[in-house]
Order: sequence, then C-alpha cells, then structure tokens
Amino acid sequence: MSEVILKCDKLTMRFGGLTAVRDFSIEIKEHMIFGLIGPNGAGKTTAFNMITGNLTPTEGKIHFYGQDITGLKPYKIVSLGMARTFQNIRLFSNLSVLGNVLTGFHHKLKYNLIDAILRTPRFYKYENEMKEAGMALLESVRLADKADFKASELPYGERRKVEIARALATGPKLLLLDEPAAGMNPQETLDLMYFIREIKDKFNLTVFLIEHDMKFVMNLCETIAVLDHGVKIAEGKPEEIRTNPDVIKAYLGDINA
Amino acid sequence: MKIDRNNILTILAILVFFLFVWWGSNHLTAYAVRVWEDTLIFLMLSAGYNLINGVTGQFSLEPNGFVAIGAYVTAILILTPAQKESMFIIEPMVPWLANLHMSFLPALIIGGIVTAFVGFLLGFPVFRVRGDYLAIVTLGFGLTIRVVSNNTITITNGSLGLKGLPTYTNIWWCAVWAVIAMIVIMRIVDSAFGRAMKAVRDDEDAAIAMGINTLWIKQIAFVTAAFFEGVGGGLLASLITIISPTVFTFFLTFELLIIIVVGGLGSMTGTALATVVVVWGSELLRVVEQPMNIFGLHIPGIPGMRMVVFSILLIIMMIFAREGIMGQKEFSWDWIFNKIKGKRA
Amino acid sequence: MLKVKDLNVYYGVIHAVKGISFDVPNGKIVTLIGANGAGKSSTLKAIAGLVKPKGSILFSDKEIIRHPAHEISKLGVALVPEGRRVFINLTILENLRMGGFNKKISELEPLYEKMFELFPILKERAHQKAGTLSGGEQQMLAIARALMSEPDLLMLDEPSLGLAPLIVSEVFDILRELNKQGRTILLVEQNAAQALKLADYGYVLENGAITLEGEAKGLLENDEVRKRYLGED
Amino acid sequence: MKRLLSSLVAVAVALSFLASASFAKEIKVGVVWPITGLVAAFGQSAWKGAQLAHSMKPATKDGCKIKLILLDNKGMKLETANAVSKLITDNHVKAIIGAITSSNTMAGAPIAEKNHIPMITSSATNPLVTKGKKYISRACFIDPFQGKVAAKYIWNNLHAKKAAVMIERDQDYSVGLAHAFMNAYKKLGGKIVAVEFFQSTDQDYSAQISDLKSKNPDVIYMPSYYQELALFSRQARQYGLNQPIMAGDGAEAEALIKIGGKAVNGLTFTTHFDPHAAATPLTVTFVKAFEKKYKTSPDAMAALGADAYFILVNAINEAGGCKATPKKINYYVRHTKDFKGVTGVITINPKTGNAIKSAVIRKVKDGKFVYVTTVNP
Amino acid sequence: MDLTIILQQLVNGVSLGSLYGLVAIGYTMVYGVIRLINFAHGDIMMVGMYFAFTGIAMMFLPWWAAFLLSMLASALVGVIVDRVAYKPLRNASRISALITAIGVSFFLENSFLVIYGGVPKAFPIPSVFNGAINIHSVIFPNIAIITPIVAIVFLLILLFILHKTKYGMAMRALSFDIDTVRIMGINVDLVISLVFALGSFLAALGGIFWAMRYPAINPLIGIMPGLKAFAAAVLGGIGSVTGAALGGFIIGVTEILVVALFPALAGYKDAFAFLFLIFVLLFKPTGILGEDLERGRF
Repeated sequence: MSEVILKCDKLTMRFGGLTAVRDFSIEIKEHMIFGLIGPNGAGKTTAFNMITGNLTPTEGKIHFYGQDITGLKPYKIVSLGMARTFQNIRLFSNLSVLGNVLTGFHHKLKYNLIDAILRTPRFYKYENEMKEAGMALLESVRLADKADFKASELPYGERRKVEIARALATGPKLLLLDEPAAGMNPQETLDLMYFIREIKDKFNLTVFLIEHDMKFVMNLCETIAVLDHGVKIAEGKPEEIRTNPDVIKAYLGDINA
Repeated sequence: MKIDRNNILTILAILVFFLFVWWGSNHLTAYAVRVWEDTLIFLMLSAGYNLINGVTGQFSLEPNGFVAIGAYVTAILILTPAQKESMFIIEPMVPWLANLHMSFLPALIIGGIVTAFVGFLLGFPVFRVRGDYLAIVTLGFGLTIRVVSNNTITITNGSLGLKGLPTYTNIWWCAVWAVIAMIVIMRIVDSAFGRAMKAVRDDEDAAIAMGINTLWIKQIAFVTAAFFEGVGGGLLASLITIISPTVFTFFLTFELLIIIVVGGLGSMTGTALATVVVVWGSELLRVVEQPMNIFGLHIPGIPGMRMVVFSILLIIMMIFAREGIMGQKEFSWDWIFNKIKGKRA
Repeated sequence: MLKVKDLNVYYGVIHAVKGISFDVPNGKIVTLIGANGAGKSSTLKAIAGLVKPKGSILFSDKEIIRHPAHEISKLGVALVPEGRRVFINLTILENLRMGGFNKKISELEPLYEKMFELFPILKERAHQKAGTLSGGEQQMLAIARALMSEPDLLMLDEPSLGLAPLIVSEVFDILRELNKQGRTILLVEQNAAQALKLADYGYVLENGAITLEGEAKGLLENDEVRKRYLGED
Repeated sequence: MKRLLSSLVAVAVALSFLASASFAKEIKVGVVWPITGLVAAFGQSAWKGAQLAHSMKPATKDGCKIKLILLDNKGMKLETANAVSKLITDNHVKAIIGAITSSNTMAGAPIAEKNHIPMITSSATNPLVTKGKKYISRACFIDPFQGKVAAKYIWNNLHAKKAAVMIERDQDYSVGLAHAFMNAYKKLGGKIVAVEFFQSTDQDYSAQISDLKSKNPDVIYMPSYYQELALFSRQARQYGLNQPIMAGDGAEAEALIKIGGKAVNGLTFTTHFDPHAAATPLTVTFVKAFEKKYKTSPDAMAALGADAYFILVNAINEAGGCKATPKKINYYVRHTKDFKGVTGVITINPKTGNAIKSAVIRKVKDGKFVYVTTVNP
Repeated sequence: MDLTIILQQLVNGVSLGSLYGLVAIGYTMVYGVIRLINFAHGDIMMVGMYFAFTGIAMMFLPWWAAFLLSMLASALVGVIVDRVAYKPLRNASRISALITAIGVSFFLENSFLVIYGGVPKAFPIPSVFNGAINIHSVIFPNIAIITPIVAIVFLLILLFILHKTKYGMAMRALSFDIDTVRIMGINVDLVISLVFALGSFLAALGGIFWAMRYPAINPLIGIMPGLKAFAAAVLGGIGSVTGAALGGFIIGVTEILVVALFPALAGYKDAFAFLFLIFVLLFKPTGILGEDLERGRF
C-alpha cells in the first residue's frame, strides 16, 4: 500500500575504538509511526544523528525516498523533507515563539540579502507571507496566543510543542522525534500522544521516534525496533516486542515487577 | 520601503542626527568634532563587530585585522604615484599598485570590498571551529595581518608604513557612513537572515536541524562586518594620515569588544550608546593623569593611571553589570509606543 | 534526621521551589515525586548546597542552609546527582577516592572492600576509566561514590533515568538493601510507581509546591496519583 | 550601570574644571608623549628632561609662567591626533611639544598645521616629519645626517671598506637609518657585503651570526635599540664574531652595558650629545641638575626633551611672552639661530624646520660610555 | 646550512619550546577547570620577571632565593586575580569571563608600568646561566641547556601532583564537572586557587628563564610569549598538561627551525604559531592530546 520512505542499510558508527551502532538496518513506510527503544547509551541517538546527517556513518547507506542521502549536510537533508526535534528541547531561547517557527522557513527563503537591506516590495511580501504561514501553523497547534512570548518563558510541555511546530515549519515528510515524552508526567505524555497522532494526520507525516516510556511507545507506534549495545535485537509490532524473549532478557526484565 | 509610522520616525531621527552634525561641525570645538569623528567611525566598526559577535554569537577577535586591510587598501588608492615613489625607499612599490590613484569614495568602497573578500576567504577555515577556539584563531589572524604588512614591503612599505595620506575624512564622511552601517546592519538583523543569525547564536545544532546553512549565515555576518570594518579602516587611515603595521593592534579589537559588551551583545542601539560612552569616557579619563587640587589636597599627575583606572572600571562592570546597557534588547519605536501605552513589550 | 521548612529556590526571576516543608526521619526512605520542572531536583540541590535557597534546612538539628556544599557533605549528606555525573576521565578507583576525599588513607581500604562487596562489577574494572562503563554500571558507581563518605543521609536524583527497566529494578533493589542496613534515603523520582513501592513516605511536588503527601502505600492507592503519575485511568 | 556611568562622568567633568582652573598670568604649552604603551620608555625619559627644563626656566623674561600640559598618546597614532586636537581647542595651548616617534608625530602634525599651532618634536628623526609643513620643527637632526655621520666615521676613522648591516625589520627607525647609512656609505666607495634582518624581541641571532661570519665584513652597522644590540653583541662574541659594531642613537641606555656586559665593549654609536663632554654651558648646568634630581645621567631623550622645551621658551620670549601668538612663536622657533642648548648649538632651518646641529660619537669603554668625537654638519 | 648549525638551532628550539610549554601548562590547567582563556597568564610571566628583578637588583638577594620568592609571589598574584576578578564570574557567560581576563591583563600591564616605569630594566643574569659550552666546536649557551632540564623536572613534579595526590585528582575531576566535585565534600574554590597557584608558579618560572634569554624586561613583555603559549596549549590539546608541554616544544622547535632553514620566512615567525594552530584545528579540532571537552553536544 505505501512506499518505503526511509531505508537504513547496515549502518555502523565507530568513535575511535568504540562501536556505537553496528549493522543497523530498518525500513520505514509512509504514514507509519515507527519507534526505536533501548536503554541510554544503546546508540539510539547516534542512529538518529546518522539519519539527520549530523554524523556520517562509518559504514552503510541511508536512502530517503530512494535517494542516497548518506553523508549529505544536515541542512540539505532538511530541505529534502526530514525534520527533527531534540531530546532536551533545543529552542532558540532568545527568539519569540513565532521567531522560532519562522526559522523553519529559512531554507526556502524567497528573498535575498539585497532585498532585506533595501527593503524591496519582495521583502515585505515574503516576510508577511512567512509570518502569516507561521501564525497559521501556530494556530493549528493551538499556540497562536503565545506567539510573542520568548521561547524560554513557556512551560515545559508547551516548549516541546513549539519545538515540534518549528520542525513542522520546515515542511517535512518525515518527522524524527528524540524522546519527545522525556520529563513529562503521564498526563502530559498522554496529551503528547494525541498531539503526535493529530499532527501526523494533519500534516500527512511519517513519524520516527526514540523513546523510553514503554507505555507511550507501545500505545503510539505501529512498529518498534529495539536497540541494545548498538545492535538491533528485535523489530516488530508492539505485542511482539512485549513478548520477545531477547528483549525481555536484555531490556525489559519482568515488566510487571 | 514602506511608508509607515516607524519608517517616518526613523527618517526624522536621521534628519535630526544630521542636523546635529551640521550644527556640531560649525559650533563645536575642533577637538570635540575630532572625538565625534572617532565616535562615529567606532560606531561603524562596533556595529559590524556586534553583528558577528553579538547577533550571530560567534566570539571572534579579528576586527583589528580587517580595519588594517581596509586602511591599507584605501591608503594605497588615495596616495598619488609621486607620493608613493618618494615613500618606498627600501624597495619600490609593485608597479600596478604604484600607479593606481583614485578619489576617496571609490577608494573606501574598494577598501571595504577587498576586506569583505578577505573575510569571506577567512570564514571558511575559521568557522570550522567554535567558541574559544574561534576566538584564538581570529586573534591570530589579526596578528598575522600585522606580520604580513611588516613583510610585504613592495605593497605596504613594511614597517615604514604609508605616510602623509590626504585628509579627506571629516565629520560628514563619518556620519554618513555610520548611518549607512547602522541602517544596513539593523535591516539585516530585522529580517530572516537576522533571525537565522540569532538562531545560530542560541543553538547552532538546532539551527542546522532547521535546514539553516549555518556556515553561510555566519559568512553573511562576517562579510558584512568585514566590509564595514574595512571602510572604517579607510576612514581612520585618512583621519590619522599615517598608517603602519603597529597602528591596528589588538587594543583596537579590545576597545570594540568593550563597546559591544557595554552596549549589550546583540543590541545595535545599545552599541550606539556604548560607543559614545566609551569613546568619550576614555577621553574624559585623561583627568586622572593631570595633577589636581581637590579641597586643597594636591595630587600629582600619575602618568599611566588612565589605563589602570580603565581596566579596573572594566573588571567592575563585568562583575556587577555584565548585561550591558541594553542587554539583548533593541530600542525601537514600537517599544516606545508600547511603553507609552503601557503595553507589554 | 532532615527537617526542611519553608524552602524557596529562585533562579533569577523564576521561583522554582515555593516554600515547601518536609521531613526525612532516621532510617526511612522518603521520596519526592513529580513531573519535570516541578522543583524536585532544585530541592535536592538546595539541601546539598549547590543552589542558594531561602528558608530552613535542619540536618541532625543543625541549620545547614547557606552552608557551602563541601561543608554539608562533610556533615554527612551525600548526593547522587541526576545523570550520574561520574568522573569519566578518572578510573573507578579514583572515583571512589573522590567520594571518600575527606577520609584518612587508613579508612579508605575497608571502604573500598565494602563497595566492591556491594557492587562486584566495580571490582573487576577498578582500574578502568569510568567512561567505559555502561549507564547502569555508572549509576552503581555513582551510588558507591556517594557511600564512600559514609553519609548519614543518602540523596538520589532520578537514579532510574535512562536506564533499561531491567537495570532500574536492580538499582532499586540495592537501595532497598542499603535501607535495610540502616541508611536514610531521600529519593527523587519521576518513575513514581517504582519509587512509591520502595519508599516509606512520599511527597508529590507540582510547580514547586507540595500538593500531596502521605505513606507511600497510601499514595499508591490515591486516585489522583494513579491518574497523574502512574498513567492509569 | 547607567547611574554608575553618569555619576562617573559628572565627577570627571567636575575634576577637569578643578584641574584646568587657572588664575596666574601664564601661557600654556602642550606636551604629547607616550607615557604608556610600547614606547613609553622614551616618553617618560623625555618628560623627565622637559620637567627639569621647566623647573630651570619656569617663566619667560617678562614673568609669564609657562604651563606644561602633558597628554599621554599611549604611543598610538589615533591617540596622538586626539591629544593634539584636545590641546589646541580645549586647553588653548599656544605651542606643542611632541611626539617621540616619527610616525606618531606625523599623525599629530596635520592638526597642528591646520590650526597654525607650532609643534616642535624632540626626537622624530624621519625626514618626512617636517616635509611640506610650515608649523612643524624639530630639535634633533634627521636620519640621513646620522647615517652619513656613521658612514663617514666608519670610512675615515675605522678605515673599513666592507660593511654588513643588521636591520630590525619591524622598526621604521632601524629601516630608515639603515638605508640612510647604506646610501652614504656606498657614495663614499664602501661595499655592503651583507644585509641581515631580524625582529624586535628576537632572542636568538645565531643564524644571522653564522651568515655574517661567512661574509666576513670589516664592520657591522646595526641601527637598533639597546636591548637588541646588547643581546646581539653577546651572542656574536660568544659565537666568535668579533668585528666592531657601530650603531645609532637607539644604543644609548645604561641597560646596554648592564645587559651586554663585556660584549659591548668597543661598541660605537652616533648620538645627540654627551653629558660629560659639555657642548655648551647649558649642558653642564642641566646635567648637574638632572643628576641631582634623578640620581642618574640624562640620556639623549631627556636632553632632547629639554632642548625642545628650551627652544620653545626662547621663541616665546622673543615673541613677547604671554602676549605671544602661535604664529609669532612659530616664526621664532623656525628662526632659532645658534641656540646653545643642552645637546649642542642648534640652528633651525627656517624653510624646512629641521635642526642643523652636530652629532656626537660615543663608544663603550670599560663598562662606561665615553666621548669619541663631535661631527659637525 | 651545515649540521652543527642545525644542531645548535635544535637545542635552541627545544629551549624556547620548553619555555612555551611551562607557560602553556597554566593556560591548559585553568581552561581545564573553569573553561576560561586566562588572558592575564602571559602577564603573570611578566610579573614573575619583575619580582625576580626586584629581588636581585633592588633587594640584593641571592639569585636562587629571588627566583623562588618571585615564583611564590607570582603564584599568590595568580590566586588573588582569580579570587577578585574571576570568582564572581564563575556562572557568567564565557565572553564576560574572557573580557574580564583581558581587563586583568591590562590592569597588570599598566600598574607595572606605573610602578616600574616603561623604561626596560636590564635583568641581572646569574653567572651560572651565563656563558656557553663548546662541544666539538658546536657552541651551546648554558641557558639553552639548563632551560629544558628545569622545564622537564617541573613538568614531572606537576604530573606527580596531578596523578598521585588527592588534590591533583580533584583538579582532574574538576575539569569534568564542578558541582559534582563540590558534593564530594571538596572545597572547590580552594582547588581552583591551587590550580591558579601552580599555573602562575610555572609561568613565573618561564618568565624568569625568558628574561635570561632576553634580558631587557618591560611591562608588555608577556603578551607575545603568552599568546604563543596559548597557541601551544590548544595545539597540544587544551586540558592536557602533557599536551601543553608537547605543544610548547613543537611550536618552539618549528619556529626556530623554519627560520633557520628558510631565512626568507623569518619575518613571518610570529604568525607562524597561529597558522600552525589553524592548520591543526582544521584537522584535529581537539589538538594533539586533547579530549573533546564539549562532549555530549547531542
């Protein structure tokens, strides 16, 4: 039914003598929510950084919509339609909420430096267009009333939403979320779950996320992969993962303990 | 440009400023005019410097190098071939430069463009490092420019320097260029490019993740700064009429650094205020070196005390008031009107 | 053992902890639970002396508020910081030595033995750099390091953070064991279920204030807690 | 912050009023010298000389008090220009003494020239300083003269046919003087067998020394400052390079002997005066007073600083004391004739503003500077 | 260029390099614990020179006593500088701290200018360090041979302190995390003071030997060697003491050898350290022995 949009083929990342990720292969199909779980230090974020171009894999290939993106600069990968958030929410703390979102439009900016300096009609036209689009985006994530707030003034949960909105502004087809529920209480986590589902439909997205919170992943993701010591030890539907003996041994333990 | 309240007010403010310049050039003492000339040139230099250091958050220490390049290029272009011939006593100047001669405005602009180009080339290696490393590498660049100007004798006349430059620079040249620099830089800051620069400052990795080509953004800031620092160098050269490798030392960079910190990193209007405070302040501090009588107590002048006091004031300021005058805030018409209406800024 | 009264922590204009009061009785495990940003970590840092709070903190009936952190440590309060913060550039043995910084040389040897007994994994790798340990092992080391000063009160900041569920239970087992040996523990956790199962008494923090407190068993049954912190409907 | 600054400014302004309040009948003379910065040593020395000269002659004949206002230029060009400007328009000085180095003087000169304020420099020896200027004069000789004196001395007295030159590449003083010397020496028929470069604060000269050894000159001319001269001499002797060394006025400092020790024995240099080979009666009284006040002999900078002052006071005298206008003062500065100053008999060329005066050759002998000869222009 | 000259130059380079190394150690240690480029460190060199000068030339102390006292007094100056100027800025942004450091540097330079005057002082060289020895017609100045030996001895002492004493261990731990060291019951301010004391002590030692190579001291003399020593510290990998020493040796030796082998480039000598540094940073941004102090960006 749907096309494979991200394909990782035997990705390996070594830092000096340390192998952080070994032979990591996955395929993500359009419109799915894919989860990657594993303890701290298992190599989840490293895998993420390879896909987004922050790290170049020592070995292996990454294909995005069939195009080889291995080793491309991160900002180029963004313009191809891939956006990410960070584990510890990295907003531009001195920009307003709207300003944060507007940075997401930068890679498709339609005026140049001369327009900005001379304040040409083109500058005003596109600057206004961007602001309207930014407001519309904030509207759709119900943050429009906070548009003028400094990002650092918002509470934690809303900052996470702003970060996601900012990523959406880049116009992604694939959204990568690095531990979106970290630091949230169960209530907020639940809200976030609905939120992710909502934007996925609204913006026609494919979502790839890393998470710790088992309940969150199990409820949200259609497919889950488990990483342990840099190696993928399992992949499958939530119920398969829950009962997979390897996963239980290496990661979950007795989940009801 | 759109005709709205803010733009009209800005134009009015600029007119008032030029009115002040006109009044000053006729009524102020030559010394005061002189210090205002310094102030305006320094405003241009520090506005550019703040763009790269404050707005884009790339802590660099290169301006003395850029100013030197601009000064040399402008000086070479405005000196007559005859002057150059009499000056280059060690080795003659390379012929294609020796015969080049032009008027001040094109010389300044070429000075700015050459500096901008050097900045552009320099940007590629230096922006591969961040933070303190960037500071030290750019500091090395300023030093390297001095060493190079000492050694490329057929271009710079080595340690003898270039002397007897025509004095074109006056308060009008300084004022017009300072206004141009402020307008250009503030417009860049208040555009998508400025937002991207601030994004790079706040979190470079996140900016990359937003699809921003951060090297490019840093280059825009760096090259713009270099252009204005080059032009400022040209203005300085014609103001002091003599340049040599020792003119543009690290102390110049340090003074600019103080200005942008006093004004508030990232705030252009703060920079403008701070330039006035620092340039005039350091002139006023001359007092501490004069012998003086306070309530009958005679204090002999202690040579060198000015710099001691200056450095102590700086340390005290960094400890107690390090946000500077404006912080990261910017003076703006909206801010004033909101203030009047009592709205949230 | 520890009596906190009307504790306030400010970061600039942000009021992170708003006048909370709680007790940690001798030999008990007390837990503070709450969401990110509720002020749990700030409370621990205030007790340890890493931030400058207002209010009163009595430790063994001695006022320790505004004491420098190293003085508080010498009085017998040890903190296992959030994210473990083991010295990755030092060996495991050196990490332990840092924990027992104010001990005499002669006192150290038996303490090392004790730690190796408690955490056998550390003994095997005593001379390796701590950076080579896995997350769970680093957590063990961080606890061992804190124990090296033989503290009367052991405080832990989110010991389960980022660990595999398997390792989390291991860590909590160790805490239970330590408590059995008589150690007083103040535990800050987001993992409310685990923490309440372990603790004797619990406090729920929300936006810098205590909204609920009670016997841990009682809190586990509390509807509000179940809904908000255990994620059960 | 803002309050701190504004109160600071207020205090500064109040103090400056206190400082500049004046009641007596006086004429103001500005002094712009480097008191801090890289060349502070010279400025401080010259200031000592000028202060002493002032105490010896604090007023003109008609009782008009001379008031010296010293501004520090930090050895920087921009600061020099500002200071000159401030002296002229804020302090209303009638004449200016300054600045030590040629390049700094040249940065201040256009402003004095524009405002028709006479400026007399004590020690800027570069020919360009006064070139084309009507209000700039100097109390010292110029580089080509000094270079010529050295060349003549080497050619006539040392009978050296082959000379090597050591140039301090980053000092315009050294580069300028070296070229003046080479031109004069070649004209006399001498041969330059080697030109070696080095830099200020270089610690090691072994590469240059080995090259000089292979070129085997009769004499080494090294127009540099005393630190480098002393260090070079030591290493040259250590490595067995024993040719005589000739230097310029930068050599003259006690530190040359302290650092150089035995190695600088025999080092010969051209300079402005010798405190113990009295050129004029003023030399004797000045040196005596200087030694009494500062417990050390005056160096050339101090003597020249004093001379600049004396020449100026003399001109003010002629120009009518307190009634003197800058224009008149300048006229008499430029028409200084056979003035018996500290450093010798000085005549200023009315057209160029350059001093015509004799140079002195001194050398180091047994750890002391001794007089060799005087060379008249 | 014959072999004896190369050998001579090599000894010279090693001697110069060991001075850079001594000064670089202070930069690297301070940077390691509080992430501050201590711009005033080069000026501590100058302070050391003037103290030693005062001891010998004005108080007529025996040279070894003057040297030792100078190093101790300079260590004290380093500690005071930290307590007064840097400590209040521990939690401030890096740029504030750096500007303060530049301010301290200007303060030291100008107050010594006011106290001692700008006229360079002739540094009295004790006779032990004077003279030269002649081995097979190759001449080695005594100072060029003594300097590296002294430098290595002090480096070994420092390494012993860092690796075998508990305060040394605390210093290494500090470079990782300040707050965690605090909760170990360690008086962090005391440890940082110790770092400044050690660094300043070595800088003064470097300064004294520098003054014996170039015995005309002025208040601005510390700037250039200070900058190069910092370049050496970065080159060796900031945070690493052995790296700093190694970086110093490399910069000193290449500086001298390049001048000796390519005299045409001699004029570019002062820029060389920085060009070298840029080159290294481009290919190994953490320096030769450095670890990535910014680790954990993602």
